[in-house]
Amino acid sequence: MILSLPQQIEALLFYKTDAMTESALAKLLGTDARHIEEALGELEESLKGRGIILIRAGGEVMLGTRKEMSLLIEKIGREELEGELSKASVETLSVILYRASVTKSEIDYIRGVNSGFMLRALQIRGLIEKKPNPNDGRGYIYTPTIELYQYLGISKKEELPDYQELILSLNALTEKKAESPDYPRGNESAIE
Amino acid sequence: MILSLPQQIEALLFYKTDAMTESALAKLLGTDARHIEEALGELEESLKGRGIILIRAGGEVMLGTRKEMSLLIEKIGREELEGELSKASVETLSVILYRASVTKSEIDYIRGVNSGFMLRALQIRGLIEKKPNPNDGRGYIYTPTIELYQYLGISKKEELPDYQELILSLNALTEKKAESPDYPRGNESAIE
Amino acid sequence: MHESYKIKIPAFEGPLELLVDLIEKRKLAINDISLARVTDDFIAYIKSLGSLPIAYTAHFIITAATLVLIKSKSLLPNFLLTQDEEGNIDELKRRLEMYALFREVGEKLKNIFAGAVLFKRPYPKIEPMFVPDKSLTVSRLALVLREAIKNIPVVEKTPETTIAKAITLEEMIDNLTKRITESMTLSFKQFSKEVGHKTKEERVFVIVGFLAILELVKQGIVLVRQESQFDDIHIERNNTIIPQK
Repeated sequence: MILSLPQQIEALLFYKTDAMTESALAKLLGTDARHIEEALGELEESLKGRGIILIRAGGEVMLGTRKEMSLLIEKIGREELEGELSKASVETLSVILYRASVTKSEIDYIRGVNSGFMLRALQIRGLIEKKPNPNDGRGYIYTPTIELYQYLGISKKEELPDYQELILSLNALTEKKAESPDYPRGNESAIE
Repeated sequence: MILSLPQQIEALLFYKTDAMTESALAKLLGTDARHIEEALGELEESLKGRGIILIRAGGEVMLGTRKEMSLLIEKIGREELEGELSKASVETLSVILYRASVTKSEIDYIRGVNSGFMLRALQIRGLIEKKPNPNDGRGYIYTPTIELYQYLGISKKEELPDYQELILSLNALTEKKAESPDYPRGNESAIE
Repeated sequence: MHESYKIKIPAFEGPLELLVDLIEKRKLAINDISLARVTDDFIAYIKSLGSLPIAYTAHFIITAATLVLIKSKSLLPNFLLTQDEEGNIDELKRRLEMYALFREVGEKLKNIFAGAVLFKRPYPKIEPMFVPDKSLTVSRLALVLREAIKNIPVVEKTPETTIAKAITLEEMIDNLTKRITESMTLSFKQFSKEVGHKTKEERVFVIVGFLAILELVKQGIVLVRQESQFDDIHIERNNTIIPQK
């Protein structure tokens, strides 16, 4: 019997336990990005009403237990959860989460401070990742890790608090910026 | 939302990785053998056409991948074992060798990223071992394996190249970490 | 006034955080009126930072500059802003609105963080097999570690500064008082020209100078006079009061 693509993906993710990139899945299963995307949608659908869910964050996928199970699993688990986050950390995380992929200078600009040490601390905790910037050969972007999604109890970015609303407000602010083209970008570089 | 018994069982088995006895399941979920029996039947049914299956033997149950996946899974396993070590793994390994015995949080601090994934890869390949931390009842330390020492042709850490010099630099940098608890808040806004 | 806002240092990481905090405490919206109202408290905070590294205070001073423009406009109806300055004000408001959005949602994230975790499947037990890598040699390991050590940031490192010399509000006030005594009348344009107008860093000096003037006006040491809308602002010593400094 030949398994369907969603079945194969489920089995691979179960075996690997760690998050896998969609491109690694495509390569392993000898197919392309479009088919993987489709199959992930089907898998997500078929997991509804099950005890496990598909978590997706920035091109990576992983299986996890449903949020309703968290109390029971915490009880039997061996892992120590690091619970508390400082105000400055959540502020930095929210920029990275809602912007999805953002450079350090953008984060600094939005927060009005240099975020260098904060970004390092969040990387050490495994909540964010630094990746090469696809639009700038020498630069980097910061993205949320699947682990951060796990801690927030969300399986995709659309489940973030006030997601749609915040994106709309951000877009409105960026448009406002576009309307006044002669404002100097001066202060931005003051952070560097 | 309250999950059904089959959903809860699936999540628990997913998390436990080892086989669980039906009676342990009943106890954890606060129910009796008859309900567990029934729920296991339902779970088995709902897993038809999925990538994972319920394995039952002598009062014990566990989740596993479907046998049609075994070839592909063997292939992944071989790749994990035989592939070239990534730069990140070698870096992690070098910290463990020079320190000889080190906690995950110190490795993470030195590398500036979370090393969980690398530690796993190095363990599978028999290059390092995870042991209970003698100084911290709940924590762990990582040490090089005897086979690794033999392979590298050294008998103790002091024989590593530039041992004194590198250890001094490491000590200097990691002591400072102890002085600044989570992250250095004061310097956060420092301009780099 | 100055005493109205007492804060421990460094209570605020950056100027945006402080401003949003000041505005939200008064339950105001982000606009020119609210910004003009919190300017004094904002400057009082910077003054309380006196001994902190300039790297930390620089961001506050740059923001203070824009606030002073807003406040000046609200105090002096004839006060004319350049296009650059209008741009700076718009940008500050937009940044504050954006920052406030992230700050608000950050609170929500803080509340749900670690509340209901989605657990991954732990690694199943695997019997390790010793499989080294041909490239693994002691010299390579030493090299890689050396590289990693180089990348650890030194916490105590004195930050590079964008502003060559620390300049405090008090220093600027003293300097200005001296100059006013020397030459009864001094135009603000002349003053700014002397300080230098080329780089952004130097512009900060001008703005700190401007802040100082406002401060002197408040203390009654100098009078600020502007003949007409497009004229220079003239700074004169107020002879009716003996300077207290």
